[in-house]
Amino acid sequence: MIAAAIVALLITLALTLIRAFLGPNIYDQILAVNSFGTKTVLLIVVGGHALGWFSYVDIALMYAMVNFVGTLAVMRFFEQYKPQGENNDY
Amino acid sequence: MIENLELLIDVCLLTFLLLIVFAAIKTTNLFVATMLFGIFSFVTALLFLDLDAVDVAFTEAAVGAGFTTVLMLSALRLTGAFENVKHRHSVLGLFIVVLTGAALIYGVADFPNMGDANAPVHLHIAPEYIQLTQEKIDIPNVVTAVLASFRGYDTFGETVVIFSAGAAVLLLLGMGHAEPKHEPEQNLVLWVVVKPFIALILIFGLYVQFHGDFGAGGGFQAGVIFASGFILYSLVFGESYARQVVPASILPRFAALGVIIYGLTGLVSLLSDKTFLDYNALSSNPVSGQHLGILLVEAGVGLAVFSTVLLIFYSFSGVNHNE
Amino acid sequence: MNELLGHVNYWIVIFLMMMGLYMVIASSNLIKKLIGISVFQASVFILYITFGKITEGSPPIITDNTDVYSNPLPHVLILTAIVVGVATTSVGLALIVRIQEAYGSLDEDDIHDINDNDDFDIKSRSIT
Amino acid sequence: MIISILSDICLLLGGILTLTGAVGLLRLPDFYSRLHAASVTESLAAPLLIIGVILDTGFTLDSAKLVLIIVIMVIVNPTITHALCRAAAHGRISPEMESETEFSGKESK
Repeated sequence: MIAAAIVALLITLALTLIRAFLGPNIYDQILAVNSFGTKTVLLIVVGGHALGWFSYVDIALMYAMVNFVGTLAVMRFFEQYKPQGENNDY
Repeated sequence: MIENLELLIDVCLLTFLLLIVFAAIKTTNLFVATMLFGIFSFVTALLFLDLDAVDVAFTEAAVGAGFTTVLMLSALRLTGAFENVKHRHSVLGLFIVVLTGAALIYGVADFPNMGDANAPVHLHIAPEYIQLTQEKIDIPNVVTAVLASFRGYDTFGETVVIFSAGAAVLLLLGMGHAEPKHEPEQNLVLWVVVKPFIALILIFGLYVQFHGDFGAGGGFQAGVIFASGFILYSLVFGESYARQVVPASILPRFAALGVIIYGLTGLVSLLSDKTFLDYNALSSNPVSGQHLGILLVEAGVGLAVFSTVLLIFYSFSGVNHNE
Repeated sequence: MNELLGHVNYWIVIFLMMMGLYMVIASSNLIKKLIGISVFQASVFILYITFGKITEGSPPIITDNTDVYSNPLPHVLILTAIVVGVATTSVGLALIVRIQEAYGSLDEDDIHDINDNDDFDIKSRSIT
Repeated sequence: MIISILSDICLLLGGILTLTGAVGLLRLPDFYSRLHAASVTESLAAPLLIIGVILDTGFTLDSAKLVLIIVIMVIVNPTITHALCRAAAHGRISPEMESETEFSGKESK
């Protein structure tokens, strides 16, 4: 069953990646990238357990934190940047 | 079964990497390219984990996915996020790239299969390191032992490189200062969630720093994690508050202090008639001397990396007036 | 089949490397070039870590359960290389920010055009 | 025995939920509905999958850390969703009304 979960997560990652490529606007892409990050955390937990990766829990914990910081940074700097780029088509 | 699963994950992740880079080449929005580079680092770290490199995965996740993305985004804020539309597709460039790639693939044909235990790389020195770690240093993590003790010279050099990179960024951009009109908007939900989260990140940073002997972790990773706690504070509560918590002016001194701690540890052993960075001199018992030496050296590395990373972040996110 | 699976990592890594190289050569935007360099760098890291892998081996952290450990040496090299890589990237980004301030553009072609113009005075173009 | 069956059920449900979430993220028509699809399924699927793993590991230090991961994800996911939604609303992204689309199936900004 754990193999099925891994395969489901891999397919999920692929689908999320497609949304990250397609857009259509930047918020969709931020959403998809953040969602990709959380799915990677899940993949580390499930895959790490199934394949016996060493200290996978620490790394999953770290990923969850980094993903949060990264997404907040994207939103913060995007908001800051926007006033100068008024003539773009977001 | 397990082998197949490992291989499946490996191939899937490599395919994701190819797709991500392809999309990054196609896009003209540099914001999107940077975000894609962030998930590129994530997938790379996952791949390292799949290939048994726990410490490297840790570093890549903290440094590549966390810090590089934040850095590039803050640089984009200063430069503008759109590529020129006349983005050229160089035929000559494509030709050169295909040629180089073909040569490399031809060269790779002679490589031993992946995972072959009898490949030449595995026969020399690596088994000795593993054996010597058990005999002389007695900590479980061979990577930390090699990094801090056997190859302490290299790591010292790398710490100095990081310090000088921080100095170079400081010379180019200056320390900057916080601009009140750029402060983030007040978002109560974010404030409430982030406050305990920062504490969690800092505790986790300490755990990684001191757990490096036994599991994945060490000074490099811990420094970046610790800095990212303060970066998170600055992102959510505003630059000027972060600068009150950790003033920018003490960061260069901390970075220098970290390098000095490393160097002094080496000097102590030099003064007691051993070679530079031979930790056996630090204590009457060689093994506990090694433990002490690794602890000190990792602390120096952690301090240097933490202050350099935070310093670079301040330089990029602050407002600079050059005149 | 075994031969194919044993080399598939190397091939994909080389594809990645070449994509990074193409980004450096073909795009005229300096930040895009920097991302290309980073991609190239990351693919070199993957190549090294692939060398270090031993089938059935466990990570180089000594436990009682196993005797086969993956090669720790590439791990050490790449661990420090990642941190040094981000340090150099940040210096590159700082240079790019200064170039943007001086020339008002990040496009390589624009910068060459401006440089060819003899009347150009870098100091006067600096943005406050 | 029962625990292993429970763990399998959790893993299976979690896997199905992530898949549904991803399909929703890909197929739904506008940004807000996609946000909805992604965040709601994620907040349930993450605990399910991790609980499945915890049940299989038993109670060790690792499972305590896994519980911490659940707590982080359950708190962080809605926060990110909230912040993203707010940013999008400020960024003049408007939700797509039914009268405008009439099931044309076309994607709009």
